[in-house]
Amino acid sequence: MSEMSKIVRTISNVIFPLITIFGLYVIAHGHLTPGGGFQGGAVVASGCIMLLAAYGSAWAFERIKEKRLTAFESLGAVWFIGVAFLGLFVGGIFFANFLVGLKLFDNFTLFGNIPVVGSTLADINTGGVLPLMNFAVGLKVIAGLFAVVLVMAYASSLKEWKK
Amino acid sequence: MLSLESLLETLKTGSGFWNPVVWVVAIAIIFLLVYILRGFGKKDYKKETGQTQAFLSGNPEYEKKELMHVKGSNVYWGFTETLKSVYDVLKKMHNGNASDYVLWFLIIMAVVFIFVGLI
Amino acid sequence: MNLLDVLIQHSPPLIVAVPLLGAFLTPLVGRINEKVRNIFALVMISITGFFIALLASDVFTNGPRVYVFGAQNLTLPVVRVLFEVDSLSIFMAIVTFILAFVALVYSWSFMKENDGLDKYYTLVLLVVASTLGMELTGDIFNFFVFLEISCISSCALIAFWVHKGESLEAAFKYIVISSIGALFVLFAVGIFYAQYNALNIATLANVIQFTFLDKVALVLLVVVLGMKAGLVPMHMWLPDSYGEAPPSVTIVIIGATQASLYGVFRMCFTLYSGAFQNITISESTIGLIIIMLALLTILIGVLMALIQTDFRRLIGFVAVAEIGYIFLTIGVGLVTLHDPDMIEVGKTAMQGGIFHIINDCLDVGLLFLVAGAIYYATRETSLNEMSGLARNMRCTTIFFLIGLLAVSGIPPMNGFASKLLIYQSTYQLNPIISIIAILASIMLLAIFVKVFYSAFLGPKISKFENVKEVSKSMLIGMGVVSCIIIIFGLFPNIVIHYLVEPAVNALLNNAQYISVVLGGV
Amino acid sequence: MTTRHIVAVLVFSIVAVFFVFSALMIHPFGDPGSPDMDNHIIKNTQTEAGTNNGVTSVVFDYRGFDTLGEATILFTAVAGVMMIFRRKKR
Amino acid sequence: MIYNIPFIAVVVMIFIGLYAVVFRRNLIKMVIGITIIECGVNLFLITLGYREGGVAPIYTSLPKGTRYPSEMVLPVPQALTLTSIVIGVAVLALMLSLVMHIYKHYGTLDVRKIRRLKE
Repeated sequence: MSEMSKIVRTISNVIFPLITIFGLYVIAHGHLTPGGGFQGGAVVASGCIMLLAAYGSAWAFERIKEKRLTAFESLGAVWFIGVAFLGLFVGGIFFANFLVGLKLFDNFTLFGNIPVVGSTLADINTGGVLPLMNFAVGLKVIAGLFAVVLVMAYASSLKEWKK
Repeated sequence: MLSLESLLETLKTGSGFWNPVVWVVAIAIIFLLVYILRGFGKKDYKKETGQTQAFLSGNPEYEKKELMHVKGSNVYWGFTETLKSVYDVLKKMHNGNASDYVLWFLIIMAVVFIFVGLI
Repeated sequence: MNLLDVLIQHSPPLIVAVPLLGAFLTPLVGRINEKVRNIFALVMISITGFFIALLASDVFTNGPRVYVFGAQNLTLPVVRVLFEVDSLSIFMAIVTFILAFVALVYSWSFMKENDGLDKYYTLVLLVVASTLGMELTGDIFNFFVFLEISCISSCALIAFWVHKGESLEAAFKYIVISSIGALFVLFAVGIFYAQYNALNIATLANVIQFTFLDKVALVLLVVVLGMKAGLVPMHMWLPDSYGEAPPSVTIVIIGATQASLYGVFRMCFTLYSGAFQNITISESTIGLIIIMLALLTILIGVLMALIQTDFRRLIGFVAVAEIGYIFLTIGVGLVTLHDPDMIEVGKTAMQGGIFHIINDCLDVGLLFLVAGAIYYATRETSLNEMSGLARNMRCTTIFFLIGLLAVSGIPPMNGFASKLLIYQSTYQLNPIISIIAILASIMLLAIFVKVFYSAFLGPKISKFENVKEVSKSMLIGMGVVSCIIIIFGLFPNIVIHYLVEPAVNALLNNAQYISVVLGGV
Repeated sequence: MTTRHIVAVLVFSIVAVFFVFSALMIHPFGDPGSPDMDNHIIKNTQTEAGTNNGVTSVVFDYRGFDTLGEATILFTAVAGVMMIFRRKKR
Repeated sequence: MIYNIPFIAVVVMIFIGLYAVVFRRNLIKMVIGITIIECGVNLFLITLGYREGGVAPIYTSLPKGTRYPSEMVLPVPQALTLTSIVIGVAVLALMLSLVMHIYKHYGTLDVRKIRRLKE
């Protein structure tokens, strides 16, 4: 993909932070509202892909190394399975939701409150390990989808592919 | 757990049996037979003489080794020639087209649907 | 509760989670050093093997074991994913472990000169994890998920040599076929969910009714899993992909294929057995269809293998024929097991079939390893070009001879024992079936005699003057498989008594499988 | 119309008949009866999983192992694409 | 009968996809066909979970007076569909990259010409 016109670049510059914030909101509130790690990650990744389309793949490829992206993806996957292993070591069973109702200090709970019917968006400190898993999956999806599109776009812009 | 007796047990299948000892003995006997037969061979065999030449119905052996090579696809020439009609069908079936692979899948699904679904 | 009990209790999820963790960590470990990465992959597989051995020692004595993810106790209705491990599952897991271990040892020097090895080891670990997951799971949607993982990772491995157009073509065909198949499996899962509002295999087996929808789901599952295992005429992807994948991973992909076969066993004999008890005619019908297709599989596999000129593609067709023998036993089992007079025949057939799974993996795997060794030494795959290799590659020739004898069912190799059981049981059902099976077995011998004659014997041509024996890790890999083949061949009664019979009994004891989950409901 | 077309049309129609019949035999749209599993999840999602969102509780808690498989699939696909587009070391 | 129209739509989508896979010759169109089949199956799962007049199974800001569980749609099919969608994305990415490389090696996207592996 080659570079697009200045109008497109400027507008995508303006929109990109909004898309990113919306995606991060969807990831962070995955246990309260529709959405979650996958959906929010896809939103953020599509924002990144918009920048890629506007500025051209060569521009993006100079700045972002796909090895770093795959390392982030591995990190997300390890984080996810690590939470599952924590369930084994802390909660005694693989994939146990060990944070629900777990009092860490006096009254402080990490995502451990139990919600009641009629609760609102303010109850973000609920869900047990679900927010942690949402963040892990979100990181994974952002890095993974962006890496796939980046590599494919860069390969298609190389000279050896154009015959 | 595993004991020596269980290792040497006889497996009965109803129409035959299997015992490792029998096989070990059989293999030993075969090796002995081969060794004895080898003893009957000529003692005056010498390397690097005319004796090592292959006998090709009296024709001389080619100097170039590549000419003596029987290719893999020529080995069962007669068999494939006899079954040519079968192989023509089979070759037509394996045409390497990815769409046809899916079509074969659907054909089998339809056949099994008819037999199973209508009973 | 001592440590061993705790380890055994938690080993079902760890068997899948450890290779998965290894796969996630391999790209990070690969940044350190190549040797560290190889050792890391081997260590991960060895830990998996340790857990498999622990679990096997428990399951073979105490019966099936259930592990619920995320909850201490099992509650009804079953909402959580659970693993249900019986003797058949653990038998398949042992097979997968042996193949994976051999493949990793073999790849050490075989893949040394390739690039992109971080991804290679990641994908191998993923195939192994997904195969184990398919074999241990007790949830049908989970089965679908692992089926997809194995499909995607095998596809990527088949395309590993991207500079060759053929391997890309094979990978594309494989993914088209298997993704469509997996989608139909998902459709069948949806049908089950719509009718019984359950996704657990034991729950479903308890309530299944054999309505029209169940028939549709049965056909979808059997046809798709048969296709993934290579049933004729849906086998065409199999020689393509086996022939073009790197030979070091073909042996792992064989394991993934056998997991689909395990799926057919599980669907026919566990999920639908309750339904078949009332309606025996359907069981016989589907059994007869499977017997027909299996005979076709054996014949076409053998006939096509005879005319191949590419060594690895030839072995691919032989693998198709070997799959046919196992399907034959599934068919015989379905036809005979409801009949009180013939139940012994069915049991013998099932023993032969399940024993043949491990024999098939080892024999065909050994032949692929030999083909890989020849490719490594000569960079040649066509049988027309090979000649006189036995002079320089002595060990490889011996391993090839062992594989040849084993695959064509000649005593005292392992192929004989399982094939004897298969011939005997099919003979009691119908003599013609067993005659065809024996003839095909003779043809298998003929095929490999051709390979032996043209590739290993013959004059030493100038191209191969300087061919050397392959390196040690490859010889160790082939040697391990050969040793297992000879041991299994000499002492088949041990294997049948300690591994195969419990697996068959667990498979046929459907009530136990259900009651372990539902508590004797 | 070649033979392939005729066979394909025949096969498509047979399979389609079975699929349409199975579509008609599933419970009516919008009336899944009394689903035990789902009712259990809806009732217990707040106490067991500690979350308000029923779908997320299924995805990450009740069927969390499926989601691990799903994450693995994405990981596999990225690894596969990276492997296919790899460039030689120099 | 009339209530099952969404399920009929599922079957129609599956068969449109199968048509594209079997009869189209362009590899990209075959990939699109597979994606359509997958969309059909996803639609099937999501329609299974619908309850007449139901709301999403989320307690955050739940409308007043909603009876649960009888007025909430089923959560499990939605989770299954989520899994299935991600699987579809992964398969699509892999297939498209394979198609790109096949075009590089073969110079064509016609499925009838991409068959070096046959017989």
